[in-house]
Amino acid sequence: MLRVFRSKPKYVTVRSSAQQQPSKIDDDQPERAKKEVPDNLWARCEKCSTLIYNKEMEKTKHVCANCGYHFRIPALERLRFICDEDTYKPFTPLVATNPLGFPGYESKLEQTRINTRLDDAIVIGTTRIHGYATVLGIIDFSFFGGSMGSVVGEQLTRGFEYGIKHRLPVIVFSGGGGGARMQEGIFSLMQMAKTAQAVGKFKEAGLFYISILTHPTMGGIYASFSSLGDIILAEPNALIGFAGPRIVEETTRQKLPADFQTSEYALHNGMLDRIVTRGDMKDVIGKLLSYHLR
Amino acid sequence: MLRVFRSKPKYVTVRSSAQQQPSKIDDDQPERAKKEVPDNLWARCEKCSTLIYNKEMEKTKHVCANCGYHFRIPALERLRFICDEDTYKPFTPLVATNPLGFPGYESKLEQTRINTRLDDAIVIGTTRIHGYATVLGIIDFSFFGGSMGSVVGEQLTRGFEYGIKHRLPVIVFSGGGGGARMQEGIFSLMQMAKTAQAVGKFKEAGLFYISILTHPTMGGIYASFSSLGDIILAEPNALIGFAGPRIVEETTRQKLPADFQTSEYALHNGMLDRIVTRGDMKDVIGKLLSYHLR
Amino acid sequence: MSTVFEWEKPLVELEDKIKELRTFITDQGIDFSQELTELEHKAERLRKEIYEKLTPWQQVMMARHPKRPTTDDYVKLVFDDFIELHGDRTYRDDQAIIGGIGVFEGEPVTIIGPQKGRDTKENIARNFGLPHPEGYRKALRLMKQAERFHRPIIALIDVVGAYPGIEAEQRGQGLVIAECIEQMSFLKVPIICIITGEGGSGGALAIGVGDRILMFEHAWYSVISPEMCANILWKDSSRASEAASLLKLTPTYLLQFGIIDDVITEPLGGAHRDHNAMGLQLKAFLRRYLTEIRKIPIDELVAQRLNRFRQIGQFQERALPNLEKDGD
Amino acid sequence: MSTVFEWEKPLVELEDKIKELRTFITDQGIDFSQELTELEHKAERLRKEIYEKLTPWQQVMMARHPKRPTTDDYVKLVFDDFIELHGDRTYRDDQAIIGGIGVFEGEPVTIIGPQKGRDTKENIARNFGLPHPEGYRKALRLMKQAERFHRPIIALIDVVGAYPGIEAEQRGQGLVIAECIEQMSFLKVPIICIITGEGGSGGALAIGVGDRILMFEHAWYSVISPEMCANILWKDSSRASEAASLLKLTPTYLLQFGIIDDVITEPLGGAHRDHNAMGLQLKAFLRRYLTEIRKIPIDELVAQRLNRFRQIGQFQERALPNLEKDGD
Ligand SMILES: [Zn+2]
Ligand SMILES: [Zn+2]
Repeated sequence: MLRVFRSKPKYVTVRSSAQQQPSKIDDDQPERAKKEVPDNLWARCEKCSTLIYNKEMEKTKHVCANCGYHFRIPALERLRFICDEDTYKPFTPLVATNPLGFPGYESKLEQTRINTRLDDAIVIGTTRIHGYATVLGIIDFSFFGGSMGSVVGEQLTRGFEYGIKHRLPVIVFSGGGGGARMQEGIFSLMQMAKTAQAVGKFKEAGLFYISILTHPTMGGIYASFSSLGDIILAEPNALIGFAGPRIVEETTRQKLPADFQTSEYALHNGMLDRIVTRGDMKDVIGKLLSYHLR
Repeated sequence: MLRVFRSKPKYVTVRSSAQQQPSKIDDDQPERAKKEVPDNLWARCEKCSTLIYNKEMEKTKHVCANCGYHFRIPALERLRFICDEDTYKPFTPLVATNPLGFPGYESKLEQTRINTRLDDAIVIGTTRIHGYATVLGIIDFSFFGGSMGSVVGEQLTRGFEYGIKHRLPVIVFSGGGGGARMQEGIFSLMQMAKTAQAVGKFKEAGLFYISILTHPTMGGIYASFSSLGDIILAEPNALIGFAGPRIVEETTRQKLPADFQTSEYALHNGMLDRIVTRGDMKDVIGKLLSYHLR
Repeated sequence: MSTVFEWEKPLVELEDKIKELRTFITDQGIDFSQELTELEHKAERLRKEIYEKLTPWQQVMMARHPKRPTTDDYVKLVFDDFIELHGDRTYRDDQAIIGGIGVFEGEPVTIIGPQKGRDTKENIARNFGLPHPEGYRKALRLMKQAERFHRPIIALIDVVGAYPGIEAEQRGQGLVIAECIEQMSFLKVPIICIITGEGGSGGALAIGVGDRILMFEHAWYSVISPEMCANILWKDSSRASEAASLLKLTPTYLLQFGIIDDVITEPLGGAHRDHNAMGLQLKAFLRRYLTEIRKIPIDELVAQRLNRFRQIGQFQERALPNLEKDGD
Repeated sequence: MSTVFEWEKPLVELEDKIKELRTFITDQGIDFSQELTELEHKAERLRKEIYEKLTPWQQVMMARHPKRPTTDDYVKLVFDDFIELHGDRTYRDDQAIIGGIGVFEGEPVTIIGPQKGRDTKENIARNFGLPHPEGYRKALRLMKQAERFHRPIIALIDVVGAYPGIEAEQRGQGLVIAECIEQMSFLKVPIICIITGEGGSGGALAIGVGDRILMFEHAWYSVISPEMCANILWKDSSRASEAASLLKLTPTYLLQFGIIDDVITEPLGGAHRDHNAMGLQLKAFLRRYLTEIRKIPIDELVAQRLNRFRQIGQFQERALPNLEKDGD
């Protein structure tokens, strides 16, 4: 078994806010990850403010037992919830360069790699889910806000290509705040085209792609591969959209609807197939795979 | 030259109403045609109430010179405006039967055929427009409100099939009040499928179809072949929709917007490619044919 | 709306009497078994008398019976598993149409169908089962998904019509119906359409183009609802009963006209009297026709589907062209 | 917004002086021709000095010059004929994107592009050239129409970004951009994309997938606008100028990165100084690249298009897997 499955869960945010809204994500904001407090004994629910003992959180898959709030979880943690035991095999790891010579990017990358123990904002490989072999990619918000630079774009593209080659389905969990990796500039933007095209080729091959949106799925992540699933699922109460809520508010000078850009809003507006709780997710995926892999 | 081009124009309605709206069409109302008054010297504009000398109307193609209101015109009249001279050749004429044994349908058909000098609600054949050979069909409102029974459905289907066989474009002017020929019941409904499928096969063959909506294009006419044009044009201020405005008003108990179901409304709502005046219509069609027939 | 129709009353009274008698027998221990048998025979005769000679308007009423199973009832009764999928990916999730993937005897199928509510609250959420354009767009999206994955499509149709509302018109009700009809016609998967209740106009046809078109015994299918037809003919919706007769909207006629392929018989007295029996019956018909059309190569099946509609229509060639004859 | 930028002022003053001198010569008949020649040489030098060494932020300003030609200007300048086609057939005709069929040197092409207004009234109608989802849906519809009839597509791109509004989000701005990008990638017709002014983020890329991607000399193309970048980096939009430099959003860099294929030079001082000359220049580039890609068999062209984007990205393989190494 890979060590990742034994690593301690890290809690993403411990906040005292009792807001009903999902926490606002700054556009293209990679700083958020710093707020993680890995070793707290207690977490406070962002929605209902209930204090939850961290040991309890493991059992509930980091869902508030009181109100159903889904805490953001690291990609490696999600692997445990989704993969059949001992079946996950990661792809060749890739790391970012600094194509624009963006000041401070390299050192920040280095620091983030150390802090998160991730290579970049994606964890991707092959696995089995309820026995079905599949490619599985998971965006991790703690790495530059889950933004898509060259590494995320390349890894996803390789994921779809691997799927084509081995006739496997692809499942991707998205969760990127601003979508774009600003520091990689135009290279980041082009990953939208690259991944969308990878999905297109994958579909041409007649294969099955489930896209799952988790809090938050915004910007260039939402406006490319993650909107192109044959089936699009979302966790409850995730923030899903293109423009960040702050930008929308500033641009329109309008009060945003209470449920603006939530999963529930996206479902109502016809953009999602279903909202699935974290507890049900593996079984729903298994069911969908069983329908599509005969 | 076919005699039709020498037949006197018949004016569709002479009314004193000064309403800004196009005249409301009763749902599936085939009686309207009776109101035609063929031999008036003067017509009164339905929109601006201007009195127009009928001789003048011929020059303006039955468009009010004062406000641009487009009078409803018989199909045979429209042929003159659209076809290159001496080029129109009608298809084999078909006449309706009474498949449901609907009381009074046969005698009413007989009477309508005499009154309108038409076989059914469609005039269809081959012609040239600015030199381009094409299939041309025109729905005539004066025949059972321009509704689609078996004859209209069959003739349109033959039109598209002729287009496939001879690699010709198809142009259809729609103008049916309720869409369905109630007296033919389920047979009328099925013509929607039949014509939509004819369009589908025609498109599969890579050919070009212009649908032109004239006042009124409603119900089953709008919800089948006439919504399926590669290009959809409309005359100004035509009534275009699925449910009749009276039904919508009764069902919703809401006041209808002032421009409800007009061409302008359909254009604004993204349902039309362009609004084209009767005066420009032939040239626009010619231009579109030139782009698509190389 | 009462759940007992006027014409059913003698039967219902008799049935009540039988129930009473049974209670009496149980309570008092007196032997009335002969009387009971007699009454039951009488009820049986009456039932046949009433339900086998329904007028077209009574048919329409049966199709609208408030206890009649709705689409999601059939989904539960007939399929082993079902996952509902939502949304048109454009504007809205229209709850007046449901759709998703189900398992029919071990094989995945795509199921779509208008969904009426069972109470006021649900009826409001589902707009009384009257779809907006986005409902049809959802159905079309799911049907194309089915095609992509070679799943047969089952359309369960029970709809008075597409919703005649301002927003529905604004968002292209007519256009979307046309697109549904056209695109459904060419889908390279087997399609079975079943009119389970009401089959009203373009709103039904939009999801009604299939390889086999079946109809429940007490369903109706028509170019226009009887009420609207009466409204047009006599400016009087209350004469719907007469209009229903004129429209020939019952399965018997439609079978005769070649519009439908088969009639799915209902439990005596209507589907609402025995949901489970109705489910089993539907299952049997689905099995039979799905097995049948699955055997046909898909290109041939689509060609047959198109040819079927191509043939519908009654007309005659006119001997002499009017134009030459009558021109002045 | 003034039509003279700060850094242009010395030049504009000099040009004004020359104009004055000319008037003086004409009016007074005195010979100042030597002085005039000298001033004109000076102006020439100054012009080169200014416009050939624009900072990235000045580039952005140039791209936003209020007198800069807009999409419909190029349509008029470059194409012999044009018929605008409207609507997404779903929800709205978005006037922030125009599209239609034009004739380029005798051949029909489909043209699409965001359209800014030239005055406040037009800007309101066109939402300042910021498209809603229906604008992208219209563009996609017209591009698919082009494919059906084997017409090349010319995308003229000048857009700060997709509109960040409530309704735009509601109607799936992100989803529609993704669909545009994906579907444009596979269209079996030649596509030329030209960034004529601003190329902002996904709103530009949505119609920016082509076989040749060209860029005007004073245009910019970036993953994020400099203002928004500055806002994120320093919480200070006014430092956009610094952000513009960091983003490397000018054609020179983008050519170097292999993102674009060529730079279309502008009249000295910018396209707004001579619309006609700019039109001729655009026409020449279009002719050249359209001729070039028309020769390539369409399947190969699409394969090349996909391969082009497949190659974009810079990364390294990491030698040792982190997980095994660092696990606790
Ligand atoms: Zn909670
Ligand atoms: Zn007038």
